[in-house]
Formats: sequence, structure tokens, C-alpha cells
Amino acid sequence: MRDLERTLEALLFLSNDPVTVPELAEAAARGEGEIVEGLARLREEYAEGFRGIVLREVAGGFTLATDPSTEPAARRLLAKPRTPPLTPAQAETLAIVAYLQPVSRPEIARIRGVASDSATSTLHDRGLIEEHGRSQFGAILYRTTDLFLRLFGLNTLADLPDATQWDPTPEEEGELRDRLVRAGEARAGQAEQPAAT
Amino acid sequence: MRDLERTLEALLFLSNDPVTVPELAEAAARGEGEIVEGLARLREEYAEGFRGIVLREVAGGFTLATDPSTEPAARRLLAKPRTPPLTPAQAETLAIVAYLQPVSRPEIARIRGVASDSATSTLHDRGLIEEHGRSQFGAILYRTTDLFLRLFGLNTLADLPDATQWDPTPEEEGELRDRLVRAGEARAGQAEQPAAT
Amino acid sequence: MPELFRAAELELDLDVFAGPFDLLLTLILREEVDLLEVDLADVVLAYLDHLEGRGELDLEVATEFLVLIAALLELKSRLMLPRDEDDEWLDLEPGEAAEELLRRMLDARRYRRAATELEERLAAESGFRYRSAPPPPHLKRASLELAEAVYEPARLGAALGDLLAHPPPIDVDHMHVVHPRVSVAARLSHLRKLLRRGVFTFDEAVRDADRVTIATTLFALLELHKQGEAVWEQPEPFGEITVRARGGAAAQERAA
Repeated sequence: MRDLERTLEALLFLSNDPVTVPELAEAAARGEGEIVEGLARLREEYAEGFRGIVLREVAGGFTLATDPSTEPAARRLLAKPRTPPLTPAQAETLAIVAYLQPVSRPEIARIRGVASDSATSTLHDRGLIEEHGRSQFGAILYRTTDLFLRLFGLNTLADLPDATQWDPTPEEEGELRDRLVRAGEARAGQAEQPAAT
Repeated sequence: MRDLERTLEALLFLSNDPVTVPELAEAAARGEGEIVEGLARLREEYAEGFRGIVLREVAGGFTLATDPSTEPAARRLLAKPRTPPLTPAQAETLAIVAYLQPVSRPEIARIRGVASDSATSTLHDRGLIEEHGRSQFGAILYRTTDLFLRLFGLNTLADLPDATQWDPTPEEEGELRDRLVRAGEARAGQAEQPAAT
Repeated sequence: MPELFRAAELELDLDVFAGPFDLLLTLILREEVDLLEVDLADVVLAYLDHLEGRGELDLEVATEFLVLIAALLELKSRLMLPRDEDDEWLDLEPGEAAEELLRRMLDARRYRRAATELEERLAAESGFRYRSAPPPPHLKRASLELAEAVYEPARLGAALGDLLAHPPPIDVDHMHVVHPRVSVAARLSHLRKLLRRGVFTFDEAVRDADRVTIATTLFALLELHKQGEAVWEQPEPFGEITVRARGGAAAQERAA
């Protein structure tokens, strides 16, 4: 493969959308004629039926895509729910959503004592939580999904374990939400104290 | 290219994160031994320096990436700078997390001798470190992420270079100790001087 | 006519803060300014500059400043140390303290070099770019049928229990020193009383005293030296400090 084809291959690989010849010419710093020739040579490399990736010319330009023959395997890879072990941040965030739903990001942050955007986004991407309206202040509220129930082997939310069995400060009075927020604020005031290693 | 390599190529192309051998085996419905052999043959096709895309083993899995020789064109096409370099504070904080994980902010501050909250937050925002539980005092502990491994081209944390290689020789250490003692004496001497008002 | 001045009003212009000293204190107590980022030496320098500008020492202001800065120093030294080592550190002998300091310097040095290594690695790696395009929608649909129970509900209960735990309280009483019980003036008169004996040691002067009183006494001693009332000697570092009254000449000068 020559330099130009290598560059074209890389550019098509990185683009989310089809790329036009003028765009490729500008990026590769070559003339459009050269690009067309380079694409023709690249197309030979990517002849359909030969590899797992094919080079396609579509309405908007050129793009790389997977060969249809590989779709069953691709579906198995992508359709299977991703269930890597939950990180502590994700477990805490998910516990807050599960027990207090619906609940907003600011409230999660207040209870955890730290912004939890990336944990929330990951749980959302994996389909464990979903958006469910907005709070009176306009913040998006989250609740758990059916996939959440399935992955935790629960029939309904009522099957969630009773939190009191893990409750370390039972003498604290108040609703669960209230107590979580109070504990979170106490922690936020001290976790920042660098004395705590 | 055989069917298995075609499938593997398609799976790696579709997945944005490195894919492990067991995940590939399940999706391709083949044994792990076959997958390892298939990846070896695919690797020959993607030998570095030959094409615009390379096959890499990072963060515990396999993934496709563009060859660095295509970087200037990629930058022009995507109008996006490559991974921004780290500031010295971020690099030091990241080094401490990488070698001592899990580690808390106060501990990082103690080693660096200055608070490192903004460096820690930036590294967290960039996805290079993540929370990993809490210390006994409630301070959040941090560890590095798979993205860290990927961006630094490491397969596992064991691939980090041995940190003791940067420790001073016993002679250098002795010299440092002497300097410290002299500095201490100089300070003690100054305390006697009335100039201190 | 000297303007009325309190240490709390000392104007500061630091890297992380500009404004009066008492506002800085308030912000530190409210954790809006990180004490670790405040260079206390700069606060002291600002105070010394102020003193120089006034040309005289207001003992009450000096005492107030001393107490506040001592509290900040103590708090900062605590913040720099992990709690479990805190007390050990305070009990260290000078030689051990040097060893501890050395160990920390070596740690810092090791990770500075590791940082350089990481920076080089990142630069070498940044030519590799990864695809971030989402998979085509027709291939990506997490299927409920393929979902199996892989997570333990107990994990959520335990996480919730951790979140309900209140952290152990931290003692910050030493920060609430607002009205010092000890003043430079009181320590000056204490020292002058001792001076009438002709000679005494610093240890005698501060026997059974707390840390703030010791610091204030040292300050008073410096003042005595400046006024020409006393001289002292200390034969070796950390050794005993012997204080002597200075000859009549200085005393007469003062009287004149």
C-alpha cells in the first residue's frame, strides 16, 4: 500500500460519516485527481467478499463499513448487554437511583459528596437507568430500567433488599432520602480534609 | 482472508473499546484458541508500517488504530488536536495514581507537597483516572482507567516501567541527607539571630 | 496619630488570595480557600512589611497576628500529614525528622521522574488514533432477552449502607482561637521579671507553657533584644538558650 492509500484508509477509518473527495484532498494535501486514483486502488484492496471491512461509495462520499456476512457475530458482540463489574462509584450511584427514584444528578452528587456525571452516563449508556421527567428545578430525573431488574434478578423494585440491614447509623431519624443527604453533607465536609488518607 | 479473520476484523472495527479474546470467542462462536490463531494471522495483515490501520493489543484487549504516519492528515480532517499533553502537575498526579493506586487526594497532596485537586479533577474529567472506593475516613480513592492504558499504549499496569529505577544511588542519597542536615543547622542557627523580628 | 489597626485587617496580596487577613481566615474555615495552597510565609512577609511601614510594634496586634498565624501553621502541618502519622511526626527527634523529610523528598523525586516518563510515552502514543464512531443502529440494540442476572442486589444495599455512614468527627477546635489568652505584653513583663535575676534559660521561661505561649514568649524575647535589654546564646542547635540582662548602658539609653 502506498502512502496515499494508507492515509486514505486512516481517514475513512476515523470518520463517523462518509467523506467527500474534496475533503479527502484537503486533508491529504493532494489534488482531487490523485485522491480518485488512490481510492480506486484502495477499493481493490477492499473488494467486497474478501475482507471483513468494505469500502463503499454512498450519497455523501466514501465510507468504510463491515461486510454483511459478519453481521451475526457483530450482533452477538453488540446486542449482549455489557455487564462488566460495577465500579464503587457506579454501585453507589445506582443504589441511590434504585432506592430514591426518581432522582436528579445534583441530588446524587449531594449524597455522594462528589460529582457523579461519568458514573451516571455509564449507567445510562449500559441501559441500567433512564431519564424520567424533570425536577421542579429543571434537572433531569433518573429511574432504573427493566434491564436493571433483569440484570439484578429482581421481579419488581419491591424486591430490592431492605436497606436497614446495612444501615450503620440506625439511630439517625428521618426518611431514607433525608438521612442520605445528611450523611453526604457530613462526608463532603470532611472528605475534603486532606488529613483523611 | 478467511472467514474467521474477516469476522474478527469486522468486530474490532465496530467496537470502540479494546475487545478481549473471550468476548471475540463468544461473538464469533469459536474457541479461544482459534481466536488467538485468527488474531495472529490478522496481525500479519496489519503489520505496522504497511497500512493506514494497525492492530494493537492495549488495555487487556485488541483494537484497531490509525498508523501514526497518517496523523497530520487525520488532524486536518478532524480539525481536532491529538490528545492534549499533560501539564506537569497532571503528569505527576497521574504518575502517583498509576504507581500507588488506589490512592486518595490527601495522599497525592502529601507526596507532591501541594494540593492537587484541580489536576485530579482534570484527569478524572479526561477519563484517565476513576474513583475506586473510599478510604476509612471517607476520602475517595482513585485508580487509573482502561482509557489510561490505551492512551499510554499499555496492555496492563504491569507494563509500567519499574519506578525504583529513578531512585538515587546510595551516594546521591547520602549527599542529599548531608544537605538536609546542613539546611537544618542553618535554620537552627538563624533562629538565634535577632534579625528575625 | 497612629491609625487604628488590627491584625485581621492586614491587607494581603497572595497567589491564591487578595484581601484582608480575616477574610482569608473565614474562607479557609469555610473551605472556600484551600489552606494547602496558601503560602503562609507570604502572609508573614506581608505583616513584616506592614510593621516596617509603621516603624513601631503594636504589642496587641502582634499577639493577635502571632496566634492566628500559629493556628494556621499548626492546621496546615496537620493537613500535610496523614492523620495516623500525625502524632508520630510531632514526636520525632530532629535526626528522625531529617530522615522522614529525606524519605518524602525521594518519593516526590521518584514520581516527578515517573511523570516525565509518562509524558514522553503519551507523546509517542498520540499518533495512534482510535475510532469513536457509534456502531450502526441496526446492529446495536441491547436485548432484554439476552440479559442474565449477573449482579447481586446485596451490592446495592451495601453501597447504600456505606452512604448512610457518617464519617468520624475531626477536631478543629484549635482553629477557633479568636481571643488569645496570652499576649506579648504579658510575656514581656514575665521575662523582665526573670531578667532581674540577671540570667535565666528559655526553658525556665516557658516551663509548662502551651505551644502558643512558647511562640509568644519567643516573640517577646526578640523584642527585648531589639530594645537592647537582653542578649542570649545557644551553644548548639536545639541546645539550651541562656538569656542575660544587658549592661546598664542600654538601660540608660532607654531611659534617656
